[in-house]
Amino acid sequence: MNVIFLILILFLVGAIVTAFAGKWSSLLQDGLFILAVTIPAVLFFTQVEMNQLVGWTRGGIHLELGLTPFSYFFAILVLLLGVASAIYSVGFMHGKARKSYYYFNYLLTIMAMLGILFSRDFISFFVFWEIMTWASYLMVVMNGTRTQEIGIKYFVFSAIGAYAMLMAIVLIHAQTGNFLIQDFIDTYPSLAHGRQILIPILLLVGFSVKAAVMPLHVWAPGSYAYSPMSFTSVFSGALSKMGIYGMVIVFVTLLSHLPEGGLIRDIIAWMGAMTAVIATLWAIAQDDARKLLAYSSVGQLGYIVIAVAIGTPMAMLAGLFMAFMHGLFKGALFMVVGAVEKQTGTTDFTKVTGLIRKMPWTFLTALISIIALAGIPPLGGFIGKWMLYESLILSDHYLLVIVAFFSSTAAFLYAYKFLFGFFLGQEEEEWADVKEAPITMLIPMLALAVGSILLGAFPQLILKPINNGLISLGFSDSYGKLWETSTLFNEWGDKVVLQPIIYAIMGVFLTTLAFTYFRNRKRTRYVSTKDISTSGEIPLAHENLTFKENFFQPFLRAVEPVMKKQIDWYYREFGAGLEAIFNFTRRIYSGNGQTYALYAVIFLIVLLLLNGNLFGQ
Amino acid sequence: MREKATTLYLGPQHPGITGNMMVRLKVEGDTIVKATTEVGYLHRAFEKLAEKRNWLQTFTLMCRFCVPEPDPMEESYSRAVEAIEGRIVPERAKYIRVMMLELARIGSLLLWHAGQAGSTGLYTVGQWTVGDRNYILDLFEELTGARIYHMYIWPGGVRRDFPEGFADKVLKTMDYLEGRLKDYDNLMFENSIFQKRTQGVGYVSPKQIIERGVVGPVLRGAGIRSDIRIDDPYEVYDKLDFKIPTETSSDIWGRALVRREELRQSIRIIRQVIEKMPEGAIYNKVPNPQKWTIPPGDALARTESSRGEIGFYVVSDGSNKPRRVHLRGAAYVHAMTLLEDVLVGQNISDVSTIMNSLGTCAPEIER
Amino acid sequence: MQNDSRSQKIVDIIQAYARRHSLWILAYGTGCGAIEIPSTMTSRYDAERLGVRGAATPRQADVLLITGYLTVKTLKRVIRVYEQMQSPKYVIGFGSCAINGGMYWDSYNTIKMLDQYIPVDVYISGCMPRPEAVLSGFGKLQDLIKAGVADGPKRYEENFDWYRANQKKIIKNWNFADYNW
Amino acid sequence: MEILQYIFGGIITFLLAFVVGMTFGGTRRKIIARIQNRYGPPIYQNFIDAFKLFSKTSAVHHGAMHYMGPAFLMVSSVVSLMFIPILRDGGWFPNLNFHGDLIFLLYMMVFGSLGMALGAGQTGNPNSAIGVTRGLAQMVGYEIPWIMALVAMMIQFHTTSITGLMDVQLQSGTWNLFASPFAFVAAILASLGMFRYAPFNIVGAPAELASGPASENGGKYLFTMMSSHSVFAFVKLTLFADLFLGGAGNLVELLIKTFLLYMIPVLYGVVNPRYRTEQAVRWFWGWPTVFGIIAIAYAVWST
Amino acid sequence: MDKGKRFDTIRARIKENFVLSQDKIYADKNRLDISVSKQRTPAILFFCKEQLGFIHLMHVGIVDWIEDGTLELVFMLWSPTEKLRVYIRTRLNRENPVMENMDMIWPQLNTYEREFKEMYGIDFKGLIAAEEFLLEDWDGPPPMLRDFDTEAYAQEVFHTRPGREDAQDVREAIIKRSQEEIPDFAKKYSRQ
Repeated sequence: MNVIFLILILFLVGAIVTAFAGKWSSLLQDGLFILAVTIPAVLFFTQVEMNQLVGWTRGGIHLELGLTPFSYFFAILVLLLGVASAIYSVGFMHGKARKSYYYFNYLLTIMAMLGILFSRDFISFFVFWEIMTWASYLMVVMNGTRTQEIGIKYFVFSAIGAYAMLMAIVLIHAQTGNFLIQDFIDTYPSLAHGRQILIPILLLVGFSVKAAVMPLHVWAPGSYAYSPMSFTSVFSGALSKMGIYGMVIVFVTLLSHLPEGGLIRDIIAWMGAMTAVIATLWAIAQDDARKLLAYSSVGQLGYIVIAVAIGTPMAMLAGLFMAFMHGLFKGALFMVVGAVEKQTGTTDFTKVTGLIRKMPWTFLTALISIIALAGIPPLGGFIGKWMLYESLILSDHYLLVIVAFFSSTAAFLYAYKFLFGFFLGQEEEEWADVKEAPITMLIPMLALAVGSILLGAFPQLILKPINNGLISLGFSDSYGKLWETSTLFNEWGDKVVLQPIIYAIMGVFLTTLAFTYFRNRKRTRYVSTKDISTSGEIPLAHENLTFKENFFQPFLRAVEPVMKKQIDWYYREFGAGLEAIFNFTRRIYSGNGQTYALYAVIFLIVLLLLNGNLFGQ
Repeated sequence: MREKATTLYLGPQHPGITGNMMVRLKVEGDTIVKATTEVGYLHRAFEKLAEKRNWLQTFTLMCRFCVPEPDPMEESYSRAVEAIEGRIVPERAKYIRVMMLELARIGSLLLWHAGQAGSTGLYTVGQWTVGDRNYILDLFEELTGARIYHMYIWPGGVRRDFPEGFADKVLKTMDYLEGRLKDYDNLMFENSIFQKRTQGVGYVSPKQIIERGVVGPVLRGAGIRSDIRIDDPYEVYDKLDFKIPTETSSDIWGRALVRREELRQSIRIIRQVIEKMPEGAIYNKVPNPQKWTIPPGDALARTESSRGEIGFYVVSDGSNKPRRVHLRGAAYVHAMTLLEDVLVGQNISDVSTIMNSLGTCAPEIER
Repeated sequence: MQNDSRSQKIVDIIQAYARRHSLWILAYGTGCGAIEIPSTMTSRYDAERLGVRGAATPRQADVLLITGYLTVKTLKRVIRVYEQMQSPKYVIGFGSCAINGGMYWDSYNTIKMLDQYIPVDVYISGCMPRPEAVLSGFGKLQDLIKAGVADGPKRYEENFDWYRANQKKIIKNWNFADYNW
Repeated sequence: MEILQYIFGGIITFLLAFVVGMTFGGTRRKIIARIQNRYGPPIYQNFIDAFKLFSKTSAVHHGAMHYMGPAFLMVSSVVSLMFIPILRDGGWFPNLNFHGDLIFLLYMMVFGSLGMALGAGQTGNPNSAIGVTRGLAQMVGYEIPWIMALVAMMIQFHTTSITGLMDVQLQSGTWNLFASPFAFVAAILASLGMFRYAPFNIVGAPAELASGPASENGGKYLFTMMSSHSVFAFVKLTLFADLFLGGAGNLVELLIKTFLLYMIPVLYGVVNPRYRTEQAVRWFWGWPTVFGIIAIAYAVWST
Repeated sequence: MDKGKRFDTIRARIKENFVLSQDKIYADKNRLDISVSKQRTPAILFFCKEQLGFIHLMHVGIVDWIEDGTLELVFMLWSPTEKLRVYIRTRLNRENPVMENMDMIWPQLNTYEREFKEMYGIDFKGLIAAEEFLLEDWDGPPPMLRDFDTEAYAQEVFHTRPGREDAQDVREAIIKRSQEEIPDFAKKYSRQ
């Protein structure tokens, strides 16, 4: 049996076995679960060879699976996060209900993502895509909180994406006669102009939903926030990148042949930019860590979309590097939230406070990941941001730089809020006996944080696979030009050398820290956070000294006249529209078999019309 | 159970507070959702101590009631005592008293300039005005021998006549001050940032102001022309020509404009006083303070200070000690209840500005 | 450094110089004497030329100015503020009220002797002390620092129990954390 | 050996920046005092203050971040300093200016705010947290015109490195102040916010927040923060001199240029009260941003 | 006199509605004194404020008449239009001072009542305010009552600096200490 099949089947078998193992022993189930992730992962990294295709034909349809260098890069991300999050899940799900359900869907999701990356034909691609969607949907509704609203949003938007994609696939089949991706790419330049525009747009709609590009991002905040945190780190860190994966392929292979390709790319880049800005502003306004990170994920995906939409070699490198970094730090941050949720029972900033001395390692993870998120050197986040800005300036997208930089600076606000919200501030009585998270949760978190540090010093570890993937997609070898040993170049010849930066930062940091720590060490005493200068007054017991409510009100008040109206309008209108869609879907899924049949007929008619003379031959 | 809103303590040790008092602010974001004033940090029990002191010893206590301008306190106490006893004050003393009161008003308004500007971060004006206030204090010093607590206006008149050339010195100081006012205008009142910080902030509705019995520039800033100097004239104010400025906006800006104009009117009054002042005695001598008894009776003497009316209610039971001296400061009625209302919904940045604008003076509540 | 007494001496001299030429006073107008502080700090008297300037919070301040009488309620805050200050720290008692209660000598709510409750380095007499007197008080404090006798924190530490007993005698509800030295 | 050279040069540069920054701060106090009709402290007063803070014999801490906040602040200023050319030919200040570019510097310079904010957060003082929210909001405000000015320069001269921008001025013989005047205006207006003098001293506004994030920091922490601020002032001034005034060939030139630049925020600050936070942020998105857009348009048009 | 006439009308209008225990006009001092029982006080205050235009409460004086066993409250009203004063006096039993809360008539009465409650122990029924006003952790009797001896309390509680208690002539002490002569100008103020 081919190793690719083996991996997928192992996942599937593992999912089923793990799900049932819970009946006998919880410990056995945990062990099986970890094995079910790690064994295929090890198999993948040791056994799978590049560009090795497996295909078979059934009923006139030829299906193919294989690994390209480009999907190899995404597979690294998926498996890395998959394994880390799986170990974390064991700790996180300990003692929680519906563990089997969780494990089953988790494994299924990982399998589906790998399946997508393996797929070399549209049918298997679509099938895995749908498995991924369904499995993650089941995760979103798992907690049972606000399932109606959140689940249906996710479902509806996924359905929109799926239909768009399905339509594209049908159109493609009509053109090429088979479902092979490569065949379609080869025939694409010879298609009619209308088709040439329609098919990529339909595909992009499908991918944009997963990548949460505005205006198709409405599902994302809720779904990220309300699925179990251990899963969200995969959901936001890896699953959303499947959209990026698809988008890059569309951009590179299809739109580059199209005269209007530049325009479409620019539009998508601007959509990404608006996503970044608006989601960032919304993230600033959140009081719940899960929602804050959810909006932040949408915003960060916005940058990635900007980068891949611009599509110069350096922007592509930047986008994919940021995608990987986002997987690392956002995965870690969601794990942090999960740890806090597990230990305190809530993720509300206004409730939890001052955990730094209770959960120091969790705080360390959060600190490193936040620094990476904010794009501060020397961590990996900076390298992505640097390449993004340089490529935007060099490709004459001046306003995009400003917008991207604005949301990147504004991201500092929610980054600070996240750290301050949980870990800093007053240490309150009610959280006095909070313990550090269990070791199974700490290790994956810290591992991801270490990854962020590592990529700051040695970005070539991941830039090289990215470059290989891009070469396989037909890009020139930008690796050699843009990246020499620990030096970032742009095409104007400006450079950033990483080693001196790291040495300088570490040197100054440690020196100053040593100074502040050792100066008067003996006469420096620890005082509790209650002993602060409260203007001489003695605080009463019930008085709250941590500033949490309406945290960034002055900033939000400043952006109010510029943004508030639009955000309000946007969300009100969109909310109203959404409600209409919900009502509509409720009617669609009426449970009446006859109606379903009717829909099928309507859908077929639409397809036929589209396939027919509507767009010309 | 922990409260939702954050508690901020404005005072007692805080650069933004106007005196030794505390405002307990509950904030959500930048907005104040609840404000509670707490006083009592300065309670020295003057009124209690007055029980054991004779009429003149009490006088030295009473001028220490609220420190920015002690002269209206001296004036009120003296006038209340005179009213019960029926003691006549010589005409010249009345003019000198008016001059003292107006000089004190100028000094206090200059200090207010410093507070109001400093609370918005404009320290230069504060440095200038407090520096220029020293010239007023120099005049006090020359006339009375003290910078702050003069104990100069006392029952029966004033304690000392003008030294030689003093009137000219006063006029010269007034000329100097009038020249300086342009500088303050340039930096403070014509500064667009100061205007932005004050216009529309700290609004109190005129209805509320009347209900609460708020007095002084706050009342006049709400468009009500009310001033003890005109409504219930004392000393020689009815013989002098001056205007009572009013503004209708009832915000910090309006009150600031009122005070700005009052400073100019005070300079005008002082010039008139110097001009019209008659020669003659300055003091209707009181007997030996230990034996000085005052017939039974009570009186309320009100004086318009720079912060509003100050009332002294003095009761005598016929002995050589006052039965009761009860003080009513300008800020007594509004410093707590009104401040608590006004601050709700305001920005944290504006608390200090509002307190300065309302003329909150903690010792007037506590005594 | 510890053994080399000469270099230690030089460091000590520089330290003493820096300490006496950089006195940050805590912005706490405890009593009516606070009215002369603006005059002292501003243009005519300009205490900043001596290195005296205001500090907003006790952690940053060097000098605690007790400007006049202290009521029992304020004393409680003053003790808290004093204990939050970082040593070396100095206390200046300002005006007659701080020395012996002044005219409030028989008041039931003001303390009469400040040095019973916190260690005082310099008293400035007067009601009010004029700005010149305040400046000379600062000068006196500078002399004391130079002579090395302005050791309030040390006295407080050594006689901590005595001070605490005095404080607790008049402050009935001691609802803040005890100071651990 | 190269590393030793860098360390040695770094220390010298730091000392220079410390001394110059402190002296400038003292000069500022003197100038303000003179405007306020006062004699003012000696211009070396800041050194005395700093040494006094350094020699405080006791300190408190509220936890690990309390130590790390000032350290982060120091990292921001000193590392930025090391990546900025002090003189055109390096000379005694062999720093790392060929190893980083403007975008790196942008991030390095904002890093201090975030680091200090974390340190302030650990203290648990609500004033600190409020000050931090104000500071971050203001930062988002002034970063917009600032990045616009920088992007305009980058577009106009086709380089993102500071040394590149200095070379451009050397070759053309004109300062960038004249070559791209709008960028200069936008950058200078943004710098008003960076220096945090009035009217943008909203972070530690004493009458409102009792010195904000620094509320709980005295002694050694305040010393670190004070040195860092001084160094950072020098960093900003040198950066402006490098970008717009052609850099400096020798120390005297550098001091004159930086001092003149320093006078802009100082003198603007003396006569103005403080903005409220949202007013300040909006101010930066008004005229400064307009100038920034004009600068970009001018740069696109002129290339 | 015109003022007297206006006072007469005011007194007449008050008398139409209320029974007064005593009243007196001091026309030269612009004031009309009215004494009422404490039960009628809120009503008459309200009447004066709403009907007669005495909208400004200048002050509320309180006097402890320990000999009579009463506490006298004096509400001093001012009419900005008439420019006249009305003093409304009422007496409370000193042993058990109880009165109705009146801060709905003038909100500033809230502050006054809080003070009187703390300083004189007057119980205002229905007053909503914090327990403590000026005194913190005070466990003694209401301090402003005349039978509270502040000097004895101060002597007992506070440390007093020596040299104060004998109230000696300071000049003599100075002479003794420093062998100085009293300057001539100062001699006439000397007690001898």
